Amino acid sequence: MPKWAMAIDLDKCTGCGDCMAACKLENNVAIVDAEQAADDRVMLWMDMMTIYEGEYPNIKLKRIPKPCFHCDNPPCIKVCPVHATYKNEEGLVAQIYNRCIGCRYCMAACPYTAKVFNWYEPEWADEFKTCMNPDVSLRMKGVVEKCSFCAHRLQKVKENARADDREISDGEYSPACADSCPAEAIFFGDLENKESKVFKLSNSPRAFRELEDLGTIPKVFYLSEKE
Amino acid sequence: MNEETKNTVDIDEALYRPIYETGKSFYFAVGFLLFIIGFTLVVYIRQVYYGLGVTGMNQPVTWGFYIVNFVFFVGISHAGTLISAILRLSKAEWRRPITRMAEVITAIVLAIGGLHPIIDLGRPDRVLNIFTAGRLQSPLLWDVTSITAYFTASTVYLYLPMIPDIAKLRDRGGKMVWFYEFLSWGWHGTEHQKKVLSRAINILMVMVIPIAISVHTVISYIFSMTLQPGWHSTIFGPYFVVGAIFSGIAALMIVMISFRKYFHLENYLKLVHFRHLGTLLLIMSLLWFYFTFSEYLTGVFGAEPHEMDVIFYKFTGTYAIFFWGMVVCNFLIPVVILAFKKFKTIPGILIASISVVIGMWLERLNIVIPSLANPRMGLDMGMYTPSFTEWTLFIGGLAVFVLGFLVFSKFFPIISIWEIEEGRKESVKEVEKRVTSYLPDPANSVE
Amino acid sequence: MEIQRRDFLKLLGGASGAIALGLYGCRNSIDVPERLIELAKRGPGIESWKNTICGQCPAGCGVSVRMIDGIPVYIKGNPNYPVNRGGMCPSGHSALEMLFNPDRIKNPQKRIGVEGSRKWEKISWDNSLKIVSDKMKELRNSGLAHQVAFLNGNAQNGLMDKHFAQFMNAYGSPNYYSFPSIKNQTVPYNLLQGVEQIPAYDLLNAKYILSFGSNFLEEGYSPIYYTKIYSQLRDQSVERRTRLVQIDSRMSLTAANADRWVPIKPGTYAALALGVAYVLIREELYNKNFVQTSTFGFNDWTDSRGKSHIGFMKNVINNYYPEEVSKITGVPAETILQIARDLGNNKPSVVLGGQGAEDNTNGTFTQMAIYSLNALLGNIEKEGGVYFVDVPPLAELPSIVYDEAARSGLEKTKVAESNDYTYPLADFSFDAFTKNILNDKPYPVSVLFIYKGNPLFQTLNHHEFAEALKKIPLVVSFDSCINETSEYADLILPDHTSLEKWDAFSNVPSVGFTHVGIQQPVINPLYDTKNTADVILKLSSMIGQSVANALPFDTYEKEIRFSVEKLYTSGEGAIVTEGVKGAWLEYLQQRGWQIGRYNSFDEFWKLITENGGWWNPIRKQKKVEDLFKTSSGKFEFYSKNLEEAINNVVRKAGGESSENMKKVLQALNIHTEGDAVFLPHYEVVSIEENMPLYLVTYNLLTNRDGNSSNQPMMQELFGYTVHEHWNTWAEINPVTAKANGISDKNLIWVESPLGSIKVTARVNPGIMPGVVSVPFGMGHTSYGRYAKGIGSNPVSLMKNKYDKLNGIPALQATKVKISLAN
Amino acid sequence: MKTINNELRDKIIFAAQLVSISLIWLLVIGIIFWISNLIYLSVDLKDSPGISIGISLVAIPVFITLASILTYVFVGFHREKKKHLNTDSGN
Repeated sequence: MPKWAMAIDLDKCTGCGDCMAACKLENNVAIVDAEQAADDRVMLWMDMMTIYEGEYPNIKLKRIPKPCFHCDNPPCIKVCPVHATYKNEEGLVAQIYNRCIGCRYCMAACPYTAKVFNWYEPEWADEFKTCMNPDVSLRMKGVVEKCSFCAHRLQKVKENARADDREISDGEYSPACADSCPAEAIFFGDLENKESKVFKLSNSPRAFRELEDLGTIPKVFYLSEKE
Repeated sequence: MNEETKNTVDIDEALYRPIYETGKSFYFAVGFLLFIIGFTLVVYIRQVYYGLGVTGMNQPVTWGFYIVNFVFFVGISHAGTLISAILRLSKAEWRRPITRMAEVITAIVLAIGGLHPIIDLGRPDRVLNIFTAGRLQSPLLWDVTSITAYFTASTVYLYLPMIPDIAKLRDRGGKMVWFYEFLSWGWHGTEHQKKVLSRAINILMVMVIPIAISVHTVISYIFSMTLQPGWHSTIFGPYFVVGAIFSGIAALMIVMISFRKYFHLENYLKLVHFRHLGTLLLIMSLLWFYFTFSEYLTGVFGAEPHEMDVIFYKFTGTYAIFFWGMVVCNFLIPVVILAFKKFKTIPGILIASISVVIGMWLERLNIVIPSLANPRMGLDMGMYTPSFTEWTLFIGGLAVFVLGFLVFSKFFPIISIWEIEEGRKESVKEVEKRVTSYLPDPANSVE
Repeated sequence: MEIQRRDFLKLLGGASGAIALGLYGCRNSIDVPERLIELAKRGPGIESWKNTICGQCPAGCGVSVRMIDGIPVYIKGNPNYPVNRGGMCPSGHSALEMLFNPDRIKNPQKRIGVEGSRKWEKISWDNSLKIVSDKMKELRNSGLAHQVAFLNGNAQNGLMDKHFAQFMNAYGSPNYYSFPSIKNQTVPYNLLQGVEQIPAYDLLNAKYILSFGSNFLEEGYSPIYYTKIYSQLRDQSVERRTRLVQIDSRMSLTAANADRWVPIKPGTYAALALGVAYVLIREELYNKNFVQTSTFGFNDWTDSRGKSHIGFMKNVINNYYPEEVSKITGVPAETILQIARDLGNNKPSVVLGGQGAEDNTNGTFTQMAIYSLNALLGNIEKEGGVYFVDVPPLAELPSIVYDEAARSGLEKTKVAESNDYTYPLADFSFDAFTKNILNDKPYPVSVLFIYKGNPLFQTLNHHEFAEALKKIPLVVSFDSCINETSEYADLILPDHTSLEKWDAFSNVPSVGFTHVGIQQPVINPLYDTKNTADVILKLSSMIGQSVANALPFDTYEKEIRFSVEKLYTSGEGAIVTEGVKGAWLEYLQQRGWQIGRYNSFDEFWKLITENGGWWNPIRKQKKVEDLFKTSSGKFEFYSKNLEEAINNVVRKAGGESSENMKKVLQALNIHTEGDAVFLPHYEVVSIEENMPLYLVTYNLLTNRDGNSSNQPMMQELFGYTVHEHWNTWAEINPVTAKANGISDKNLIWVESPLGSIKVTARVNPGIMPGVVSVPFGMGHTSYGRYAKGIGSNPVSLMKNKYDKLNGIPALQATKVKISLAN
Repeated sequence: MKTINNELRDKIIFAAQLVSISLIWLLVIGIIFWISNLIYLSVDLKDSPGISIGISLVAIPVFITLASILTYVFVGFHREKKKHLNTDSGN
């Protein structure tokens, strides 16, 4: 079974925010209005963390794109009361929107604050409804959602591979953020495939994972030169 | 025998009076409470219709008033059954006028508290999913199970000791005899029945204590089972239990003082009862402080950065006023009042109790919000301000509590009549015998 | 939908391609449920991709649009297009929100209320064009053709610009302007090197990059092109990779990614650059060979009249001692020394100048000072240095046969020409343009076309421009949404959005190779809108034969084909295709091969529209005279061009005299005297108001030029860096914040003499103390439901100040104070 | 007439009491069903069934005990009542 993982090269990432926009567009993530935004209810599957280090004027500013980490030992699925979030056999942590009762326990339990909640029924202008991505289902009010590693793309890639009777090649399945990154800082692939770029990067001395000591075993690796 | 019954009836008439005499103010109060509850219902329906957006919860602070109140109400509910069971078990004779009220608090408040997680759901229409697709591995379902068990147990524990009183009401005739007859289960006060009842109560007493302790431990597990700083702590179980008993005693005293005042029960609820309970409250306050201290000591000593973030946030951040308010309300005020006999009057105890209830509510707030407001990972701090909806539902919850008590007092005696009677008749002798049994035998002392 | 489709696939044996085949064939053998049959009949949602050019900003990235059943649903970078190589910026993704914007103008509109009243009436294309052409004919017949002005607010290099210019020329008006004018920004390079082009920087081969306020990853001409390069630079390990040092008042996106950020007081970049030059000269780290052979004015010199002049070296040595520079700039002398030594010792090293340096009253001199560092290092046309790309071999539009009306109109002076001594070097000065319209000088403007752009939001002192618009009898706006400016228009002739129209773009400034991108419709127009180019074609035929002859095309698409055909015949470059690397192309061409072999132009056209464009990474070998187009044929530290221009103005002011000179210099905001005026030097920015903080504004990738404000996704992501969504914020240093009693996320007033705005304070160390930065883009008073009333516009606080030489607005020359709002 | 009514009334009340007791048992059985369903689910999905079994080991006996106590009291009261009535009639 493949084990999908992502590697984000922070040395290359400029923090341009393209991944965030690509993600919102690809996954039909709801856009909240100004009032909701002021209440901190913006829904970002791909978030951007900003960390300042050092004393003025020798400041280092780090911008870190933060998707769901699809942990191998996810704290979120352990607390879900209704099997609405689970880890599938390929290691993707998935949400079942139609089953979620909206208790938000998984959000409280996620150490990475990767999940977002539909506080209201998501709304779009009629015109915008025309250009929704038909591959991704829309969410309803009162359910939790999060980055899916664009699992709908995997579905398509699998179908194509099966039709051609071959294995999925490295780089064939890639989520919108990795696909669109102008700095080519986001890599995606199969950790089980020893030839894949992601496998190599994950073993690089530059690689680290967020909050590793929690034992969540995230499948998103960050690469950064330790200075 | 008949004459004797009549005689006792006269003695304890004050306890029957609330059931048979209903003043205008009662209807007024009930009407007012019903209005509040109705309004709350409308507000809740609005929340269901529009979604949880009408609350003040937001991105990092995904839990707010509902969970705070859930923990708070369930905490209050510990007053009852647990205290009454402990007092019964320890054969504290002064328990007799207290136990009933304590048990009622449990049953009512637990029902209110148990509803809060449902109020908190984003999709209450799917709540049945926990039956079809539930995960018993989730601490939330442990809660569902343990609260159901506790609610069942405490209702039974309220009901069984009430049977003799219900039978008395049945025998008095008057209103709704059929109702009392149905509930009295054919109690005639025979020796066998007494034996059965007391055996059942004894089993229940022993059973209810671990259930009660487990319930609040399980509630604390909701938090401590996650990896979040400020939550992930093994001390949370006992800490929550202590807090629960603490707030429970305070709530019990508030209820007792109100009933004492409005139903003129000064004769039954004497200062001595309050003093005993007050001492208990004092002990719990010290215990609570000890637990709080150890909880933060381990955090500060370990100085794990994220843990420290949360602790500093509690001490100095946006919610610092609530943290220090909690310390004042839970520790300073009650200790000062209860440690000095001079202040340990009924008004003094009332002030201490109210302060403790407020303080414990603040404590729940301090547990739930700051951990959520401080996400790790370099994100912004969260900010939570409860909305009108949440305040309304909180007040609605309190209104249900008061209404529940008022209605209960209209149907059942709020002080256990038969236990008072029993106390009057037998306990002096029994206590004398018991105390004698503790004392060294004269023959032995000689040897 | 997804699941059902998958189920169906399962039934058919799992092959995607089998849907259509299996639909009828399998019916008999497998019992397929009726519902699925219906679903399959309706079509599986056929996916297709189309390449075009992004129109969200002038950066001109190639994009691929994903369409399901012909409806665009996703947009990403075109991996073949060499500018962005598959990359994209956030605002590019929201092009779909522009296309499907609910606030788009759906048909031509005629204003019925007063200006700005937002009352409109639907009007047909025929009628509206008749109104315009009648008016234009009438003006032309009465010899007033010059009273028609055209503002092209889309600062994009391409055919559209030429198309409009051709139309205006043939019609007979000299008043065609594009703004913000790229030509204004090329002034420093023109003065020093005689080149009217923005240079490209060979960052890939440089070892050390020193950027003076050039936020090339965020605000540059093509941020994604440079992001790609940056990413390539970072492939190396820390020890070996190119170092990037960013000098800026605030920690811009580029500064955040730089190896070092050097905070500097706004408006003092020139001093720092010359301080660096001081060290380079003193420590002899400059390229002596280049300076000796290819530059003029480095040493002291004597002119033909025997007058001696001081040179660049002396000027620098005398005036820019690092300790002195440190006092001016706030950069420690130690840092200056360090930067200069690194710059001199890590060759090839390159110096960039940009927005921060340019947008001030002393911008021209600052850019000159910065660019002269490249000359000191001998970087011109060198690997790892600075170079200018070739113009693509596109066909010129047919030459115009001017009739009498056109000739007389074109002889008139331009409206935008300043009638005092200011803006002698400006291609277009918005300041002068506005003032002249208001004063009817040299003549009134009767018709104004505005294509895209939103001067009433973007420019300084826009209240005055609103007055000017009220004065003009017929204002015609070509835009897709009603914005602040089009509210003052009399007619709105709605334009397609970028995903619905044809266009051709070439050579995005600062991109390092020649390229042409073809923009093509990916979807049929949603509403009754027209490509403005086509409207102009229609107008030209309605106005008269002589105008129509200048643009002999039925449609704009045909014009593009005409223009592009020359690319085919020239045999240069290649159509962008998968896997073609510049190096390979170069290798082939050196051996006389041509990568692109196309049998016919039709084939060429088919390929160029399919793939998105054409490029030529090989630069022609340049002769020295092509390199330095100055009078001396060298790089001029002492700019004779500038001397000439200023002397011209002095002559206009009444003859050459020191008094007139003084007067002119004063009008031009130049406080220096003597030869130093014509040398790169530091000019003090005079700020009258007595306020404590500099106000600095900048553009974000999520909203370049404020035009993405009507796209909800961009409004939401606006301040993703600080998690401010749908909101304008001000960044302040903790020191500044403490002094003003402000803490993070407080609401504050930012107040200038012109007004105040209420914004959220964000306290972080990524900005210099004494500076407050507010991003530009929000605070619209119009522009649709998503833009109106959201956030605040920092430009509204800024004083009407410009660089008086080239007319670039001085966006950093306002001081403000801040205070806690309730 | 009145005695018949009284008898009938007693019977109805007794039936109601029986119903209430059986409702409690119904609740308990329901809970047991529910919990075993969840255990089945967790085993089926290989989703740490140990925890759910552990929880159920505590929960189920508690409910059964509670219901048993109630039944014990009910039965105890009524057996006594019958005796009581019998001795009454004997008198």
